[in-house]
Amino acid sequence: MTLSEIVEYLQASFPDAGLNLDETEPEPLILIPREHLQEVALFIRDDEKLHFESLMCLSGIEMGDELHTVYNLYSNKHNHKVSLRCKVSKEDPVMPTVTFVWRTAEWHERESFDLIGITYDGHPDPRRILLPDDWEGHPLRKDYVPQKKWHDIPLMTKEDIEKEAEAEKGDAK
Amino acid sequence: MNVLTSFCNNPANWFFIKLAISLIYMVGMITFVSVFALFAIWLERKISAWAQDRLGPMETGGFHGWLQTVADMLKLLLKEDIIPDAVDRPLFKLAPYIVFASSFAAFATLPFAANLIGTDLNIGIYYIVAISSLVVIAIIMAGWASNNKWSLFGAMRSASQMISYEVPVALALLIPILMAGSLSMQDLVSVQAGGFWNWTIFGGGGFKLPFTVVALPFTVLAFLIYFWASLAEVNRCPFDLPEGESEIIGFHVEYSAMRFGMFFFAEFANMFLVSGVAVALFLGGWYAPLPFLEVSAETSPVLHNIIGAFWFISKSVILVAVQMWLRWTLPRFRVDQLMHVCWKVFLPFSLANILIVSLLVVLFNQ
Amino acid sequence: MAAYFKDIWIGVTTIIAGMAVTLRHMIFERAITIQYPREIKEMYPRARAKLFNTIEDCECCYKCQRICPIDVIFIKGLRAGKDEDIGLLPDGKPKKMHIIQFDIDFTKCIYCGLCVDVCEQKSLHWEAPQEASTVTREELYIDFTNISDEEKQALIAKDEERKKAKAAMKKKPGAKPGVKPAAKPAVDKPKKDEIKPETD
Amino acid sequence: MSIIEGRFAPNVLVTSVDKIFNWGRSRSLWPLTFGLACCAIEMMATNASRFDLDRFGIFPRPTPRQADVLLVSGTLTAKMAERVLRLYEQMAEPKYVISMGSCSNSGGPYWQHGYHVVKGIDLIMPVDVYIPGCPPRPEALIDGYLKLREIIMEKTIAKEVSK
Repeated sequence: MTLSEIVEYLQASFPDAGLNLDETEPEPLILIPREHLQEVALFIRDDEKLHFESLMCLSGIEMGDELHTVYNLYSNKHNHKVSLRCKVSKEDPVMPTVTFVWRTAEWHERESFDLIGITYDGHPDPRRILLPDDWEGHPLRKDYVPQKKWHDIPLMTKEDIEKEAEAEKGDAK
Repeated sequence: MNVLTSFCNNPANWFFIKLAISLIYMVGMITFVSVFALFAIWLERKISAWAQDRLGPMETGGFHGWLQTVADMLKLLLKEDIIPDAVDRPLFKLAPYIVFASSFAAFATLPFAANLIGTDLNIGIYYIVAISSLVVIAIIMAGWASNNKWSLFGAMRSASQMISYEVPVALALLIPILMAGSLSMQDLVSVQAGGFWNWTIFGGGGFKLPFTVVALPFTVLAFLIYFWASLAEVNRCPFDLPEGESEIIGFHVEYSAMRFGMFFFAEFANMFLVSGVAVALFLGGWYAPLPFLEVSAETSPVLHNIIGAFWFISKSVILVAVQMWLRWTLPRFRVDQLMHVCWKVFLPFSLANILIVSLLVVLFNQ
Repeated sequence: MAAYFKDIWIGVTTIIAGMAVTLRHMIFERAITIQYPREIKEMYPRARAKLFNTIEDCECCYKCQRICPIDVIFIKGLRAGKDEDIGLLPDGKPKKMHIIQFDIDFTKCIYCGLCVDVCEQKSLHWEAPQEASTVTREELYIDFTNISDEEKQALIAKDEERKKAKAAMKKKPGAKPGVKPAAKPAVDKPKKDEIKPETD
Repeated sequence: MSIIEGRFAPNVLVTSVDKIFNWGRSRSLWPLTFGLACCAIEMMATNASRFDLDRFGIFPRPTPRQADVLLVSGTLTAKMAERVLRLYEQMAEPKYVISMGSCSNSGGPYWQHGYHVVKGIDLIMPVDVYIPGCPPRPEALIDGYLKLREIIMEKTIAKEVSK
């Protein structure tokens, strides 16, 4: 199936979900409201015509005030691809999990949570995956302020540390 | 001079004389073992290098880095001796000494030459097999006292391996014992006098020609089983699971400095020991391969002993070199494969071997 | 049972084959080791070993600084006067800049070679050998300029003077540009007072 | 520290003993096998046949207790820094640290924006030798070891003289 056929088929299957094709991106993708993400995901995997059994990649993206999650899907059976995108606002960065649909999403969602800060509702093991558990902030956010120290291990350059020490001296004087 | 003679002639003083002689022998043996270990470590590094198209130690000392192990030992002596807080201190400290002592104690009945033997016990070979098993206790001690799960695992693997391989070792050693009819080391050696065709490995061992031809495959098999199983007993590759340096940590992870050096030394002393036993029981001991290459005791007793020791040590060093050659050829066995080889291959073969050889001994022994 | 004996047979034969291989390597094959400090292997011409800048050829075009992906090249150049003759570049053009700073921080450099590719005068180039281990980190911060601190300060002072003159000229468009000989003695006097905050 | 260190005032005997000790220590530098990133590949290449560190008596040990040199080869992230520090503390004196490659020298390509990288291992532990390169060639690593040998040869077991 081509992409337009897939979109038409999905829109026919979920008339009220408000699925539409976003062709402004370099890779055309289907926008899905987060309320319908889980049912669409289940359908898209189990349906005989679509059969997207492989989640190739799951990426979290920060776009201005919004946080996106992109699901790149592939069907080994029909040899076709599709990308889904789900948007949430930064104030409420909660997204439904698709772990029970594609098992491989578990670690990807953890990574997305770790680095971008999207919380996946219903995730079986919602911890950080790359960074230590007590790390502050989500480093791939644009407003991220790097930590100066973590467990007494300095994370600044030598020059910055010296500058800071001098500044402190100056303050003390 | 007269005082010395009269002192020696008095039977009451014989105890002290024996004590003095054995002390001298002991010191000499310790020196020999240490020097041999230094040499063997160097040889091991060289053989490993040659097998991998490298050069090995080259820079320390002049010719081919011959001072390398001396530098290593000097450094190990000078290193900080770390004893972690959580260890069982007495056991932790004792273990390396027991390892070294038990492998060293077995040297007491190793016949270097006709008269160069600590004591010719009438159960000499039994003593060696028994005392070298003490290493297992020390290794478990080291693993347990370290209070480290990896070293405990290493010690457990090691203990199971060593205890299992005691069985084929002992069974393989029974073949020369059967043929010589004695447990004394010197008896076991002396039946192999007069050229390499009389060695136990070639079916000699006190027997004459028809027996030699018939028994040849079985004695060779016994030697191979002993050699392989003894590799496992001294934790050499391909059975060096207890060490398993980087992948499966061995029992001496927590040991630093000279305590670790003791384990190192003991390993090489053990290598010489098993090779020495193999030489004494299978390869003619201190007899030369050809009769004219040795000096008879009548012409010069001192020279007789020196030439004998030369043959014994050179044969043993060749066997040690073969062990190293094997080590740098083969990969390590997995634990289950190790046990499979021991219980399902070596054990039935050595049992069958004993049966056949004892039948042959009964048939050919008038 | 047949499989059992076959396994043993395979074991024995493969051990012998393996030992033959190691024996061959031990005895017949020569060691391939290069005994490094004694014999040194020649580096390939394109080897990315060690950056070096022949400062005489440097144009001070800042291209390397701009292309450096991790910003470890620090350059500072001052424009020379129009009538000043400070030598020629390799391509025959006259030099236009005094270079008072050309530092590369080799603790950070990732030896990607982009700076060498963009250098038009081929002044920044690779040099063998790579060995440059040091005891302190500061030793790896390498200054390629060949002039002393005093000369640098003199150049900076001169530049300041010229800028001032230029600014003055802009204010008073009628004034003559030929202030230069008169300005020179004036440079030396305020040198120390003026320049120190600049170098800090 | 071993027993004899820091007990005697510097004199002729001590300096000659120094020579022997330093000779032993510098000829037998056992590094801890500890690869962190791409530099580890080069470290392995140096240990292999072509460059053969065994010529200098250098062969890797798997446990910090038996190692003399901590060869930090690669990017040291904050999460790993704790472990490296612990390994460093577990090593027996005398111990030396070689920092191999740009990443461990100063954070390398991550020195500006690497939120998770320690910008130079000298911020968390004393370093004896820095080897520049990304990664350094095996020759450069051997050169680093030789530099370390020179440093060790200048050390002394004598007491520090108070100035």
